Amino acid sequence: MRNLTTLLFAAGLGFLLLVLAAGLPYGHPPMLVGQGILQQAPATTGAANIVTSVVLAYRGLDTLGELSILFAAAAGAGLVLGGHRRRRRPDPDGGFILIAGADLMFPLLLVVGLYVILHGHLTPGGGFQGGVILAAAFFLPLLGRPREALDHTAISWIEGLAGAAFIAIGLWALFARGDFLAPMLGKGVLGQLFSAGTLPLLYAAVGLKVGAELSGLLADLAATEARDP
Amino acid sequence: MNLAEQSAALLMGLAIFLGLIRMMAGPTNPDRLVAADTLTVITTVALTGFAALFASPLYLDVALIYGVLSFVGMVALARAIEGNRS
Amino acid sequence: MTPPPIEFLLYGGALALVALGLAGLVMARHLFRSILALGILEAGANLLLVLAGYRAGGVAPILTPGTLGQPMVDPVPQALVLTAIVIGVGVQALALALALRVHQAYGTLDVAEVRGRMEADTDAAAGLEPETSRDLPAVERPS
Amino acid sequence: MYWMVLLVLFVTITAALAVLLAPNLLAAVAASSVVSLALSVLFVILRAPDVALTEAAVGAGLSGVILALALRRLGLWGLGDDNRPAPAEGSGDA
Repeated sequence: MRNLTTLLFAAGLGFLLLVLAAGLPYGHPPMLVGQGILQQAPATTGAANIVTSVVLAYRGLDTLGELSILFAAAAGAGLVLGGHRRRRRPDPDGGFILIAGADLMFPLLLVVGLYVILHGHLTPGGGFQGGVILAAAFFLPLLGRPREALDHTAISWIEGLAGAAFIAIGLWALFARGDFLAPMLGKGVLGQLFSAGTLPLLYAAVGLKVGAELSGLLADLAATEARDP
Repeated sequence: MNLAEQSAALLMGLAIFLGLIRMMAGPTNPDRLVAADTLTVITTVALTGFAALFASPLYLDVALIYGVLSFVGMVALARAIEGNRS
Repeated sequence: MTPPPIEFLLYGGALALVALGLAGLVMARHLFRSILALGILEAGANLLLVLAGYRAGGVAPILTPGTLGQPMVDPVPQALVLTAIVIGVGVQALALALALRVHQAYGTLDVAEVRGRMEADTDAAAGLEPETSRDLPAVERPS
Repeated sequence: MYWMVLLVLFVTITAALAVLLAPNLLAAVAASSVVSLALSVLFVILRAPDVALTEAAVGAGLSGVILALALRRLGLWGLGDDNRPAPAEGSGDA
């Protein structure tokens, strides 16, 4: 009975939303803010990827808030899982193929992650995606050899320093220009690696922070005690 | 779209259907995992095809990241299915 | 019969994802499955936001030599969704950590069972008699 | 383009149904990674390569890894043969 009511409710909600969506314009968004940003973003920030300039320049404070939310989530998960880090019986090692494959993939994943971070202002990608790839890169060898553990002190240092670097760049812009996280250091030539001023530095800080947080989270999840069914 | 692109889309659609059938019906969990892995490979190829269709190299990055990371995800799922057997 | 226009398909798909995720979130009896349903709901919302910024015939909002001067899709919803996806995985990890702790404490993840044991625990902590069942007729309840 | 969008949406909805109705949780996790895969293709069709890249990295890599680790820690990793009864806890249907 309860299931039937829920299904009816969900179907009704879907129908209602569909009726609302039928009034939305498709293919011709009333993009006033977007149009303005598209016109002046390359001249203002010097980044070829306009999404990057929205994320880091027009909405940089928002990104700082997102970083703190992610930090709170990772810290909360680590706190919840914390007391059970010691395991009585660790998982067995993976087979030869998994260990050799993980060792082969590790440098490739590292290079791909750094490429995505450093080219965040030119091609799709950036700090968040590159951080995820870095976390996956550091987790893959751990999947083959579960007995080894990541160095939690180093991870916390990297995370703290990267967060401090993000805020320091923002404060520098605040004192030099009067706006928090305003673009600095000149714009350079559109489409080259060393362009867009401080945006690549900010994305590098974001990438290191996200990567450190997520790999610490993955290591915490992997190190909690396995439970037999 | 010319004939080559249309036939490529048709073949990929067929492959996706076959993988989907195996994923829904597969009698055991390893079957479902292998079907999901097949779907990720087909998707990587499809993303490359979209890059060719839109005539823009930007979409190749998506295919690269997808191909690399789906491997990691599937290896983790395979480790989870392995259980405590050593 | 003419096929429906493409915007109907896209909006309908996104809203179907939202409705499916909501239904699964409410109906799931297992906590793990409600976390998965939350992911589907989130995916539908993200698709809806990106759809709102699509412009017919536009190119991706990245300047390359081939696309200068062409109309582009709206970059603002895309930046928003980029943020939402990353936060979503953080929320998912936190929810899974909480579910792991619940499993360590109660040994099960069945929603009804966990709720019953939690109520019994709070009753015991407050020094109340354990309530046998609310579904019994009033005569058989211990008063 | 129309038929491609139809196909990808079909895959998305089918995989979402599979997440909610799959007989055991590991199949549900595999289906949820298929949902994010189809969603990534949809973002590419909607000309949002940044979002597609994020969805690919998060949905295919990180989310799958986190869910697989949690499944492992919960002890729900039964092989789930449909002929044998699955572990009682992993078979909670939606």
